[in-house]
Parts: sequence; C-alpha cells; structure tokens
Amino acid sequence: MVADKGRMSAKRFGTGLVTLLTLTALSLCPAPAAATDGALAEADSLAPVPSLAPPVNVRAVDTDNDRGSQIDVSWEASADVEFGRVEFYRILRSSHPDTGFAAVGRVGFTQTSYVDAGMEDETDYYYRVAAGAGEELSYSPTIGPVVSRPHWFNMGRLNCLVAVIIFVLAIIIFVTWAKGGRDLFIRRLPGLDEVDNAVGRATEMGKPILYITGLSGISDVATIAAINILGEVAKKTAEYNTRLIVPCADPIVMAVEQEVVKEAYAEMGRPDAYNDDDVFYLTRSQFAYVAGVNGIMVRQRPATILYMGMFYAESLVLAETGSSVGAIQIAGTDAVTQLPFFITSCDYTLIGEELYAASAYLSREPILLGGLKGVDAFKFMVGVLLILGVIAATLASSGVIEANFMAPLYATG
Amino acid sequence: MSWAEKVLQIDRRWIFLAIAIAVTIPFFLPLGLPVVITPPVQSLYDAVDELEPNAAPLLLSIDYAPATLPELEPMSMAILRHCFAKDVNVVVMTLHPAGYGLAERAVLNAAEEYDAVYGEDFAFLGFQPGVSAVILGMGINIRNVFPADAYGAPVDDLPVLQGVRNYDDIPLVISLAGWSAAEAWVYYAHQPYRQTVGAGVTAVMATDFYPYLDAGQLVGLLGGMRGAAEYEGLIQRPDQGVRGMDSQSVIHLLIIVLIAIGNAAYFISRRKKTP
Amino acid sequence: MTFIWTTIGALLTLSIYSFLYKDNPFYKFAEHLVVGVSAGYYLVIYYFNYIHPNVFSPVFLLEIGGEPIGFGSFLWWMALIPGLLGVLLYARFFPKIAWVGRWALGIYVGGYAGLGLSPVMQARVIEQLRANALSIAGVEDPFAAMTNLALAVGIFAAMIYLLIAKRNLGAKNPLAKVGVLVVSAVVAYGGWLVLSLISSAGVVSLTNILLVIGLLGTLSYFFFSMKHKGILGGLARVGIVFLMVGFGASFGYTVMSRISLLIGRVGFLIDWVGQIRGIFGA
Amino acid sequence: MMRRQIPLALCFIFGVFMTIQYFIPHHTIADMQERVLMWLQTLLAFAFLLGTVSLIKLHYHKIRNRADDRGYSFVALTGLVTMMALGFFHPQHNLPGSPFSLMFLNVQVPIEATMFSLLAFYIASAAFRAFRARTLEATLLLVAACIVMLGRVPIGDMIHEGIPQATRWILEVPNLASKRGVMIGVGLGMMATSLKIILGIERAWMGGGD
Repeated sequence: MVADKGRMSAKRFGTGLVTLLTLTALSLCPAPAAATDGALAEADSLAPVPSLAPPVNVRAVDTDNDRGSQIDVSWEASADVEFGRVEFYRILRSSHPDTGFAAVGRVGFTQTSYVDAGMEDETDYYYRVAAGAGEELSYSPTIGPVVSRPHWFNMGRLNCLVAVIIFVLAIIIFVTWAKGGRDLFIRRLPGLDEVDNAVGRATEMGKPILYITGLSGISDVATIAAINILGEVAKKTAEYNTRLIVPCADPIVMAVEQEVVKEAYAEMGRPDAYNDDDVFYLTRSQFAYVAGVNGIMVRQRPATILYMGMFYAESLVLAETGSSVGAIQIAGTDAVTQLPFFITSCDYTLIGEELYAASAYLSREPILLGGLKGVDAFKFMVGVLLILGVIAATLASSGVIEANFMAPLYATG
Repeated sequence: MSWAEKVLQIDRRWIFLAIAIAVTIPFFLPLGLPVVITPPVQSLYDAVDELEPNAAPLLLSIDYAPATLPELEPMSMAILRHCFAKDVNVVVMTLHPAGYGLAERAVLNAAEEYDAVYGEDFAFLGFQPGVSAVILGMGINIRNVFPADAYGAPVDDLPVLQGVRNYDDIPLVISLAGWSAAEAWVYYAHQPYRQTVGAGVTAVMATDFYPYLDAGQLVGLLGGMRGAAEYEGLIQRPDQGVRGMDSQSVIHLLIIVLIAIGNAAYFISRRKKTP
Repeated sequence: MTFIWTTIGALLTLSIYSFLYKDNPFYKFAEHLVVGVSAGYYLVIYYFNYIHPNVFSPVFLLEIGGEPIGFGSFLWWMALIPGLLGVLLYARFFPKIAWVGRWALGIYVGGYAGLGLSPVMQARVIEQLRANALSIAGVEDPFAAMTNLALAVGIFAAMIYLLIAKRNLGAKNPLAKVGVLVVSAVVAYGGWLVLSLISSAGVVSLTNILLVIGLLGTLSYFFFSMKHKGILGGLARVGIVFLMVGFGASFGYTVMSRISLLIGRVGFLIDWVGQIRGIFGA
Repeated sequence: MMRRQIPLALCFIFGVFMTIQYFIPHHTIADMQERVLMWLQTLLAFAFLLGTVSLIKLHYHKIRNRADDRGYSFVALTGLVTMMALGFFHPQHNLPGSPFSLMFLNVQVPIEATMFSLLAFYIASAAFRAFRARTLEATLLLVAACIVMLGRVPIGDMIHEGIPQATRWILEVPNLASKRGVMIGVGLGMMATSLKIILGIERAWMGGGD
C-alpha cells in the first residue's frame, strides 16, 4: 500500500518536472484575457485528434434552485475511457457558437458532469466538452444556446419550509395559550416523587441535602431548569427544617440561587431558617470545583445529593464520592454523554428533556410550558409521519402499491 | 464490618496505581493482538482510496484541541499518510484555534515522510472563527473565507487549489473533531450543498453519530483511538493507534473486573444488612 | 533543544498527574499556567487569522488581502461596521453604557439562531425520518412478509413482557434480574435462528422492526402531554429499554475514550524516558 | 427603547433573515447572506476575546485584593503576557518552530491533553465504587457497556468472535434507534430555543437591568 520512500521521491520529481514543462510551455502561448484556467485552448486553432473518442450526448442546462450564474454541463463518457486512455475532461464555454471557446473547468475521467459558474445571467452561452490525454484533446460538437437564471425559491426545500412553518406555529400557539393562562397538561414525572422521598429521608436522618447545579452559566437552559427545581426543593426543606447546601461554580448563578432559596423559605413562612452562607460560590475551575465539593461530601455526609443542570466530565467523580458516603442520589441533566454515569451511580435520573419537563411542571412558567408543549405537538406529528412512512415503504416493497407515497416528504435540496 | 464492606472502603489511590501499571506494561510487553476492521472505517478508507491522484483535493478539517489529541491525532496522521502515499492532494484547514498548531504539526510531519511539496501536493489554510459561517461561506467560494493560506500566500497562487471554487470541486471533506464541528459539517456542508462528508470523532461522541452514518449523511466514521488503529491497519502502517490497542484491551478487562467485584461486594454487603 | 522542550512537556504532564495523589502546588501551577498560555495563544491566533486581515487591515491600512481599497468605499464600510459592533461588545465592562453591547449581541444571537434553524430541521428531523421509514416486510412476497412480521413482533413482545413483568413483580433480587436477561436473550436468539432459517429477509425485517419500534419508543418516552398508560406506556417502556442499551454503548465508548487519552500520555512519557536513556547512555 | 427594543428588533430581523435565506437561492439574497456571515464571524472573533478580558480582570483583582492564592494569578498572567509578546513581537510567530509555536506545543498541549486523561483513573475507581446494577435499567446499561467495552478491543475477538458481532448489533440497532430518537428530541429542543430567541420570547441573553 505504502510505497517506499526512494521510489516516492523519484516519482514526485518526475511529476514535478512534467508540471514544470507544461507550465513553461503554456506560459509561452499567448492566452486570451478572459481565461479562468491557466491551461486554455482555442478550439478552432487545434485540429481534432481522431485517435481519441470525444465525449457524447453533451447537455447543458440552467442549474435548478441556484443563486444564478450557474449551468450544469453533463455528458456520456468517451468510448476510450474503458480502454484507460482518457485522463481528464475539459469543459469549454463561449458566448458565440463558432468562436471564442475558453476552458472553464477540468475534471477527472471518472466524472461525467460539471457545474460551470461565473457567467452573466440571461445571456446565451455555448459549450463543448473535450476528452483529454496529455496534450491530446478530442472535442464534442458545440451545444447551446443555454441561459442561466437565478431562482427565488429552492423547490427542493419546500418540505423543510413547511416543517419549519408548522413548528413555528406550534411553538407560538402553545406559548400564547400558556401565557393566556390556559391549563396545559404535563404528566407528573416519577422522578419528582423520588425528590420528595429523598428530602423526607434526609429529614429523618437529620442530615443535610446537597444541591449541585453544574458548571454552566445562567443562560444555559439546563441551569434555568435546575434553578426552578431548586425552588421546589427549598420549599420542602423549609417545611421540614432540613439544611440545604448549594455550592456554585458561577457567581451569577449563585446570586440567582440565593434569591430563589430565600424566596422559597419566605413563602413557607420560615425566612429566619434561611442561611446565606449555605448557598455559596466555590470556584469556576472544573477540577478544583470537584475537589471542593468532594470535601463537603466527606465532611458533611449529606443524606441526599441532587445533581441538576449541565454537567461535564466532573459528573462521574462527584457521583462516585456521593455514592461512597452512602447518600441517596438523584440526577437530572441534558448532557447526553454524562447520562450513563449518572444512571449507573445514582438512584434516580431525569433523562434529557425530562429535566425540562420537570422544571416546567413545577414552575408552570408560560415560556417553558408553551415551548415544551409545542415541541411535544411536533413530536407527535413526527411519530405519525414515521408510522405512515413505514407503512408506505412496506407496501411499496411488497409490491402492493407502485410508488412510495411518502417520498416527497424526504426531498433534500 | 464484613469483608465486602472492607473491600468497598479501599482507598481509591490503590485503584489508580493498578490502572497506571496496567496501562504501562503492554508498552514493554506488547501482545500484538490483531485489529479487525469494522464497516464505518472501511467505508471512510474506501472513500479516500477512490480519490483521483493529483486531481481535486481532499479537504481535511483538523478541528481537534489538545484535550482529545491522543484519540484524534493518530487519525489525521493515518489519513494524511494514505493521501500522500497515493499522491492524492490534500488541503488542510481548522475550525478550532488550537487546531492551528496541531493541524500544522500533523500535516508537516506527514508531508516530510513522503516528500510531499507544499503548494503542489498539499496546502494549509489555517484557522477561521465562526464554524457554521465558515462552512457555509466556503460553499459559495473558498476565497471568501480563506483568501490566503496560513502563511499569507494568496490561494490562487497555490497549484493544489487551482480551479477549486467551492464544494463542487472538492470530492470529499473529512472533519476530525472532539466537539460539535463534525456535526456542523453535516448541517452546513452536506445538507445545503450535498457535499460528501466523512468524520473522525472521539469515542465519547461516536455512538451519537450512528444516525448520521445510517442516513448517509456521513460517508464513513472513525471512532476514537480504535478507529485510528483500524485505519492504520488498512494502510498497513501501524503507529500510535495500533500501539495503544494492547493497553486498551488490558484496561477494559480490568475495568470490567472492577465493576464485577464492586457489584458483588455491594450486593453481598447489602443483603447482610437487610435481615 | 527539542529534548529540553519535550522535558518541559513531560514535567508538566507529571504535575497534572500529581493531582491523583492529592491537590498540590505543582498541579495548581500547571493548571494556572495553561489558563494564561492558552488565552494568549487564542488571542494571537484570532487576531492574526481573522481580526487583522478582515478588520484592522481594511479599516486602517486600507487594503484587503494586499489589494488597496478606498477610504469610505463600500468594502471599507463593510469592514468598519462589524468591527465597530464587535467593539460594542466590550461595553459590558463599563456598567453605564453596558446596554449598547446588546445591539451587537442581538445581531450575533439572532443571526446564529436563524442560521441553525432550517438545517437542523433538515439534518436532524427530515433526514432521520427518511432513513427510518423502513420496509418491515423485507421481501416482496406478502405471505412471507406477514410471517416475518408476526414472528418478529411475537419475539419482541415476549422479550419485553419478560422484562416488564419481572419489574412489576418487584423483584429486588439481582439474580432474578440476570435470570430475566438471560431468558430474554435466549428467546430472542432462538427467534432469530428460526427467522433466519425461514429467510434471510426475515433478519432484515426484524432489524427494521426493531429500529422502527425503538425510535417510536424513544420518542414516546420523551412525550409529556399524556400519561404513560396503554399503548403509549408500553411504547415508553420499550423506549427506555432501547435508551438504556444505547446509553450502555455510550458508556463503553466513553470509558474507551478516556483510556485512550491516558494511553496517549503514557506513550508520550515512555518516549521521553527513552530519550533520556538515549542521551545519558543508560 | 434604545436599550431593549432595538436589540430585540435586531435579533428578530437577523434571525428571520438567516432562517428564510435557506429557502431563497437568488443571488441578491445570497450576497446579503455572505455579508451577514462575515459580520457574524467578526462578532464571534470579538466575543471570543471577551473571555480574555474577563480573565485578566479576575486575576488582576485577585492580585490587588491580596488573595491567598494570588501567586497562581501571577502564573496565569505571566503565561498570557508571554504568549502575547511572542505572538505580537516575533515577526514570524506563525511559522513552525517559532518560540510561539513551541510554547503552544510543549506547554499548552501537554497540560490540556493530560487533564482529561485523569478521568481514566476516576472511571476505574468509579467502576469499582459507584457503577451499580441497582435497577433493571442500570443493569441493562452495564451489561451493554461491558459487551461494547470488550467488543471494541482486540482481546474481545480472542475471547469469543460473537462479542464483536454483538457489539456491532448493539451499535447498529438499539443504539441507532435510541440515539435517533434523542437526536430528534434534542434537535427540536434546539430549534425551539432558537425560535424563542428570534421571537424575543426568550431574553436571557440580554442579561439583567433595563
């Protein structure tokens, strides 16, 4: 497979030499200014070489769904391709049927099409394609005229446009409904019952609860969801008078979380029980944060640890220490790569969108709720289309129907 | 405290030591286990192998950062060696600022081995910020995004890029990335421009890429060091990837054993507590 | 010279590994050093690869890629405006005018949000639907197709039933769990054998059925607008089984990934030790 | 108005334009899109450098406030200044072998590459102490994980040839189906977030204040 070095460099040298010679030869020929390719040929001045078969059935059409200034040129392979004699094809264009042909492109012998670009729109052009080997070129007849035009809509993307419009409508409608106070149903997630039980257990044992919201900032959807759930947990700890510890990795997140917890305690009529020092900033650096939280786990021995939000590689180190101090652990994250570690080392895990759903369920915030319901509605449609697609494909492959009636759905442009 | 509980309370630094020993030994006592080729790697190899020598270039986007170097650098070396051995032209670029130094190192080292000539056989375009904006912009004209190569030479002066306007003139793009760059190539090069795209990603990401592979949005996929090892096997030039496979085997076995012992001890200690 | 640089790299590598014993000054030194060095590296790279050629050079030196442009020309304005917007982002460090940064941020956030919307719909929804609209018949003969379908559904249902039934019985015994898994696996494997005896297309159709049911199940699991009961509940259960196997694959691959990184670094250290031995002739 | 309405309007206009340009190939739109792409690139480059300013600010404050660990802040700032000096004042910093490039390859690369390899150790200890088959779900996950771990290393082939086959099946059937489901779900989530940003429903990016 890999040639030895000596032979390689000899070959390189040879190739280089040929290139050099070609370039020198070409630079000696006078070249018209319109040329886009260094190797340019005036078709008229070169006599056709009969020994090489030209490409046949050359076609040139305006490119579909394009920005303009593009023409698709295609042809059928020269008969000499199967004898291994053709090395490349050269594509030539002119605005005149008889003269002025200039090379616009060159492709390998395996290809039979070329997208030419850079011409004036709404102007007649003529094409020729030549099969080439070394210096030898054999031209097809001239075809044309052909005109390029810009297009205002990409028909190949109609399906995508329809899908996007439906999606936009679904989101807008549900967000509006949610804002208007309409009662939108979301099923209660089993994970939330687990959270309640875990808070109860910590109370029984008289040990604190540790709540970790990940390393991400306040703009992360997962962090926002985690803060919503924190509010709910804080209400429970206020009610049962259990200590809640929240080490943060982001100063802004910390400020928001202090507010949320304080509010929850006030709402439960226990503002005195709230302690500002229990919601604190640790550090932003990943491993230093891990080391800090691990220290808290080992010293405080929390009965329950909740991991909610966006997590990176630190998830596994945290969950390991938590499990080794015998805490009940509940996790929730949309970090797909970290989920396997949480599932195997925690007692319960909210997977991906379940985290958003839990937060929307608890907070009833219209934006969250409406967004979730809109996505749900679209997801339902995806499921229906999938079933229809499978039925269509099955019927088509069993020969019951002629053509797959779902095919237009899958167009790509 | 039962023995099972004692086992579970072991200082984890002993486990760290066990791992350190297990990873080192195979370097001195290689097992030389054969690496079997899997279909996603084979299809990426085939896609590169079918490229025409000294013609339209392969665009290799070396998008990794140092954090994933050991998994992805062997891939770029293997692909570059494959290309240079076959005289396939290569254009290298990067979407990650740290990829600048790493891409340069990889391509220059590989080129030196095969006496490939800068400008004629390969070129290095350097880094451009903006991922999706870069990929989309190159679909219109590469010169819009990369008017010059990494060293300031205008793109038109490089023979390897002569006549290369946009994706129409690039038969294959391969992205090697430890982050979402590889996905961005699917979204913004394959989807709008129907560009053939292959990817090499870390093993962490590899399983998430199977839907793209299955749907034909990727022509082939290298997953982690194992993927690199397979590619090295295909070009018959074993290097870092193949060298790592022995240690990989030993540690995987060790981890499975640790999971088994840990679970056994856990369930035994728990059963004793329950009655 | 190369050796000195390699030695620096090796010592820094060892400093990081010293964290495994416990947090210590060597680790902290390396950690902070890399924060500074990488920030400096990125700054220089961003400046010379983008800001200099596309903003600084056209606006102040009046040239783009070596070609001169006129002061106040269209291209000059097209370099100046985004440059100014970029500078606006830094207003956030001055609380009084911090809000002007939002103008630039609005363009940036909105532009990137719009850029992704349609391609994501195409790549992650439409293309995936296309790829998963599989024929579950596998063969053109309607009778064989029905047989395949019935067999595959039967086997699959049996497997899932065993898994769910055991769960509902509330078996906590790990042996029982393993037992269920083994039984399901044997049943599935037996079914597979029977199927492949009937026709090779049967295997294709079983795979396709699993792919379709798996996708539907996963989608159902993440469907929150209805209670998980009846068919939806069943599908969601199937979904969780698929999800767990999929996560298992991710788990295995992630382990593999981290270990590869370690192997790479150990290889580097071993090569370094080799260089030392070469130099000192040990 | 100036402070909230205009940024929201800009976000909406650019968001809608970039969404619909995907469907309109005509060169008038395509040329505008090209411009916008370059603007976005420029903004991204400037936004990226914001992080550097924050970094300088953070460590400067630590030093000025005589924090206990200010020595490390000196280290960070020295690293930054050194790299900037090597980059801006060395005329050929972009060539291989320059001090700038050597610092990157021999300081930044080894440290960053090593950081994540620490996780190999933590995974091993977690394998022993945390990864438990507590529930049926976790059991399934662990069994699949062990098969894949064996099936993707050469020793798996040696133990039994069925192991790599089983691995392939896991990857290409259940893994594919579930990952596709997750991909669609996550994709819709991403789109919903983008859409809410464009429509001005989601305004977290504007930060607090008026």
